[in-house]
Amino acid sequence: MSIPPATSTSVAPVNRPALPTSPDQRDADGQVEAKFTIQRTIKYEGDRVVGFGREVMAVPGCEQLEWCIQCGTCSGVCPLSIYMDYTPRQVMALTRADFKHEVLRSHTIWLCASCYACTVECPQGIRVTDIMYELKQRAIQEHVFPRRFPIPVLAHEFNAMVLRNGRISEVMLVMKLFLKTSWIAALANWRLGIDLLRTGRLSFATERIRQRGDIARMLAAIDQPKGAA
Amino acid sequence: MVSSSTDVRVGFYVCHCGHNIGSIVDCPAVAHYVESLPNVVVSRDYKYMCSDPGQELIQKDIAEFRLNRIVVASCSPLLHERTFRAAVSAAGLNPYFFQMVNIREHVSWVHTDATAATDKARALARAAVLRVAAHCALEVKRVPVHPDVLVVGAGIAGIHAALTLANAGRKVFLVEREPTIGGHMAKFDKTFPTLDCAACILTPKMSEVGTHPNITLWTCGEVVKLDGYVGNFTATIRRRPRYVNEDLCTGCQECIARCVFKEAKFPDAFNERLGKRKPIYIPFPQATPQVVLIDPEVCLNFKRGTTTVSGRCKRTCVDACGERHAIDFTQTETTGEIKVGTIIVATGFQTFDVKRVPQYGYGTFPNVYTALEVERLVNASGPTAGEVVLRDGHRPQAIGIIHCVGSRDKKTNRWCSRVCCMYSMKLAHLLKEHTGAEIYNFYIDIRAPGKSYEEFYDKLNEEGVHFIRGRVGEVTDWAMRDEEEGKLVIRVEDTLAGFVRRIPVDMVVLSTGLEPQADAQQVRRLFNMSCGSEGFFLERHPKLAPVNTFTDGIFIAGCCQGPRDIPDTVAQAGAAAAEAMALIDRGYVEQEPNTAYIVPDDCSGCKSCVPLCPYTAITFDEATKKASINEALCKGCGTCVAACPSGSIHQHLFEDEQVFSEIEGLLVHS
Amino acid sequence: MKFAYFPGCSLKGLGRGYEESLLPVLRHLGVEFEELDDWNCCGATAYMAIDESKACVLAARNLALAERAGLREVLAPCAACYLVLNKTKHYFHDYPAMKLRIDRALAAVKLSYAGETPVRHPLDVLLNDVGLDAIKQRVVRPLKGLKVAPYYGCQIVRPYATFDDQENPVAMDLLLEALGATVVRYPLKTKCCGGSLTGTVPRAGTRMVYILLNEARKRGADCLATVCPLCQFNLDAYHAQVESRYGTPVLPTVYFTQLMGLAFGLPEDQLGLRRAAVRLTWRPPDPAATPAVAPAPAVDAAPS
Amino acid sequence: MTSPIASPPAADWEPRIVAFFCNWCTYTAADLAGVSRMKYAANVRVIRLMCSGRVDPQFVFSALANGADGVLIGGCHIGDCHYAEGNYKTLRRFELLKRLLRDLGIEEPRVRLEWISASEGERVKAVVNEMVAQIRALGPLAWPDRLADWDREAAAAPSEAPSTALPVKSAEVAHA
Repeated sequence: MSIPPATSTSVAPVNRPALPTSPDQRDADGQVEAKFTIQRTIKYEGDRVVGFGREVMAVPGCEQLEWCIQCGTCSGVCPLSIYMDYTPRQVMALTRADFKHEVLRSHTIWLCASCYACTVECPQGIRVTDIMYELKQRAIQEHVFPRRFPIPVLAHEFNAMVLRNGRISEVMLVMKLFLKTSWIAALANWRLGIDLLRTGRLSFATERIRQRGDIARMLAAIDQPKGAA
Repeated sequence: MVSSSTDVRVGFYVCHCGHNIGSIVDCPAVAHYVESLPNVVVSRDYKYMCSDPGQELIQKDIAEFRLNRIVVASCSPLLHERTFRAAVSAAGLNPYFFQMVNIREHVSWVHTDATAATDKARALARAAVLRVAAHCALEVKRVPVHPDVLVVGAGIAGIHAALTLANAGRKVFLVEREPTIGGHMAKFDKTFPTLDCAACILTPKMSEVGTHPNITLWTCGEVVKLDGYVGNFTATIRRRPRYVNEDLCTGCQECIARCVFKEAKFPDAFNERLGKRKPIYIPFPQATPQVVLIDPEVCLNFKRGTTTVSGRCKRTCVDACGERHAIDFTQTETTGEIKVGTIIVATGFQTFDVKRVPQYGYGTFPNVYTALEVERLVNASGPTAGEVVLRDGHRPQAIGIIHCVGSRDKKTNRWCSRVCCMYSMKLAHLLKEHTGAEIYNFYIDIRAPGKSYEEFYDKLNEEGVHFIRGRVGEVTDWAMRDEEEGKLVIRVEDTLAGFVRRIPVDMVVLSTGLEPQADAQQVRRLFNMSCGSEGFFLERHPKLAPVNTFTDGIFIAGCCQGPRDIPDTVAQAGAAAAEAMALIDRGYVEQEPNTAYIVPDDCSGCKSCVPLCPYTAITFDEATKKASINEALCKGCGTCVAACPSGSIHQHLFEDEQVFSEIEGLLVHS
Repeated sequence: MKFAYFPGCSLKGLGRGYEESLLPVLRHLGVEFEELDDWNCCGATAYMAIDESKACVLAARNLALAERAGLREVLAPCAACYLVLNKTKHYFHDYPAMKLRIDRALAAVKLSYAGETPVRHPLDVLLNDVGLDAIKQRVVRPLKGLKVAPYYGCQIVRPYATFDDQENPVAMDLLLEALGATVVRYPLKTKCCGGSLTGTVPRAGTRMVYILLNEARKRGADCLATVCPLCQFNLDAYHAQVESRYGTPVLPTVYFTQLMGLAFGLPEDQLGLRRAAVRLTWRPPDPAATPAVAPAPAVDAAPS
Repeated sequence: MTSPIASPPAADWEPRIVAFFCNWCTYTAADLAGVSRMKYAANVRVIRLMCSGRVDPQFVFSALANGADGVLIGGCHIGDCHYAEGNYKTLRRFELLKRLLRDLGIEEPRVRLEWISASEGERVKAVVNEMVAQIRALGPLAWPDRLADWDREAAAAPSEAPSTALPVKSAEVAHA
């Protein structure tokens, strides 16, 4: 049995012009019309953000990037590389070569599911997953992700919930996610909700720890010198 | 030995070594500083001290200023000490009135702060200037060189070295662990890039070895012990029994035909276990020596651990041999000693164990092969007579060849194995020729830097072989599409196209890398050599002494030193033979006069030194109650010197006084 | 020795069936444990995406609590918790700057972490501490005839697991065989389930779920066994989406602990089997009874 | 031969380490570090000996007494000695030496024995850098000054045997 080929995700590309339109777009006479948009792909030195690669490589866990030999093992083992605009290998090359804008706007970093296959298989010992985390963090800090793009929103909601309660109530988390990104998606998942209700897994109770203040105190203390918190 | 501290006249020379030293160390400042030290008569800096003008500068100064001590601050003494000693000697001074300071390898190349580096250079120079005052005149000892040579390992490297020496009239002992010589090359079908038949070019050399009057060939043999030193080694060689007398066997192989096993049923190591053989066998038709052997693990005669005829074994081989009486079940392991002057170690490599990369499915999927297996599969004398038939009986329509398996991978072997790109392309060509299949090469980089290698790559492209730049993620058998059902699927990023591909094939070839032999560490210890971090034997200098080791008189050739192809191996084997011959033809070796000696008056007779010496050079005279050292046996390690409680043992070149001066010189504040 | 049981948020939420089956199985085998008092969210992957040191600090609080309680080893059944707790421990040792931050944050709430406590997965403990022999002895209803695809997912084998092979883990295979089940060769055993992508990029996520389910079905499995609450959730709860997009590979996905409970003959209503959208209805034959003539259908698909 | 040895002012103090490297392994490894252009601290100064077995404990004391802040001895790995077993003797001797140094109040990181083979240039770099950092943290040893103190005390109290006075005093200094 065969399955439909992988196609691009529902997430619209950011700041990347649309790909050439499909050959199905023909005019009434059946003539193929040259109706594609063109884009400049050459890169100038001015397009680099010099020092970006070094900055990333200075982060714990990302140091080995300088050894990358561009063999493509990371992409070869990545279960999600089929959806990515840049393959993981290309992300490594772009990062090392200081193409910050390209990397941070790439879908790739958001499609990484943290399965660590690349990290384990890389012949140069590069911790690709950890580099992806670092790039996600930078994209969030610099607000260069699509509006209503669910993953940064999920991360943000997750963050807020842990800060408040110390624990995650998964159902609440998912609800918030859908409300903030697309309520249509929430409707599309109605069957999921029913299943969860039916199997007693849909709980709206909030999980909390007793020492709730601890979390905020700890997080506040991370970057402050002793006693200042 | 008179240490003449009176009227010491030191000449000091600091070398810029072009920019190598001069760019970090302020050489004129060092020279200027040394000028102020006691006993220094001349202090100069010069661009290249090791050059002829540099050496002449020293010689001129010796004559002009009546210098009697020379210090040169330049590179490592391991590199140029000999050069400068010769220059000093040519000027009429004893060569041991010389001291060298290493300010390149130990200073300018490893430090970045010019001030700190110059300070350190000053301290090192000062130490040498103080030390050299305590130097003594010494005589060089000459030891004769035994003219025979031991060659260990009889692959193409050992064979070529042995033949080169034998043809020059030297007696060679050639020791090989396997029952036949030929090594890995004997298993290959063709050789790149010329596509010469490996057997056609190797077997004439093999039979020449077998019949050469100057070569004593010992197969099934291993060196188990080595004593002595350059010019005078004693090697102990152990030989496993073959259960066939080599002198009596004519290689007619009638015994094999008559064995009670009618069918060959035991995995054949020479054919990478793809074929079968009988308990009595000859590894391959051109094996040298042309002598059969018996595998005691499977021969019925040896079952139940006895040499009496077991129920089923009829000893038909003995009957077949008849009058010749070559078969001898009573053979046992033998050991023997030989004396040689020089040794060439050519113990080769092993191929990477593909079980260490389970993601490529070897052992799980029958149609995944190693490259060496494919060499046998395409070989006309191989298990399938050159027909490429897969383990499942099919003929492949599509074949994937994965490069760099166990190479360029920090988790297994991090080095490039150098030959895999080329042999993968050779196998691609041969498989294409044999099967007409679609062939995909998956590579990280194509490395084709030899003569006519790039042209071979072009030829493969012309033949329509696919080259996909990408290291394969995995080989699986789960199908995403109908065309993948029942196939092996290779998942890889086509890095030049920039996307991931899934390519279904019938056969996967793993181009395994080369790695040190499993017992390389034992062999290294046996011959007192060093290994590099990868485990290959370490050459004395990568460029200037590539076949020498740190032990004089022991040379290395072939893949035991690092992965290389056949042309390079043969060239290196020739070089090793020439190095051995140079020693033999000179007839003697000079020994560094760094031996230990005892001042009898100071010896208290405590005997604590006697058991310390690994060379039994120290003896105790019960009559005089004094110990004495046989300088011929002493190797100059100095362990006894440090241990002598009464301080009666001294060491030439490393006298206490010299070392103390050096310590002091290092630490005095300037 | 008592384990500090760290359930993690999932086992109190969507992965309830895991906890419901895990705890009786551990008790049945005499593994002593107590739930870590006042544990908090491990930090998890989503947090890593915002700030690594914050994630590590969250995880470190749990490790510090375990040390304070005098419990020598942490038991983390959720693969994501297992990974984050282990990662924190590695970072604590490998990066002095990270250690400094963790120390500082913990000091603010009067805790400290020495960096010793091992973090272990129940699969590791069951196989290496309890042992297959002890498990075999407890089997009263061998899972004879049940064909299981062992699905390990990513995060218990990568990148920090030390108890099994990263390429081809076999711990669960051995365990299932000890229970009497037939283990099918499942080449996707360590492939990713899609993680949170099922929710965030549904098309990508459900395709991955589909591939996993479909391959298991093609290989004749009656069910998949998992060790992770997120894997189970994805493979189970997204069935409807998979079905509507690709067709119907209806196949139940159970926790390995649920299969252990069945084999041990533990009361069925205590094993959380009813928590699944696609339920495993297969039951081990009673060894005392005569073999059933017509086996019941293995699957009860969710009504839609 | 006496020389004017005095500790320099603490502000520009730099640790000074005397190293005794065997010719066959560690000296060669240091050469390899050079050929490979590895960078390490300039505080170490190497004396080449044929074998680590030649290192007389007196060499170590002489170095410390002349103002070294640390001593590094480098030899072939156990089992790999060019002279078969010289490094075993080194190891045995080093154990005794360590005890003596402890009694004298000399901190353990100051005198170190390392097995570094000819191929381990990286290890030379790592060991030197680590040792320099450790000794920098410990501060100057200033043995020449201490020895001078002891000499003065011994002169003031001639009845007290210097051999017993030495360790006691050194322990005090170490804790000061």
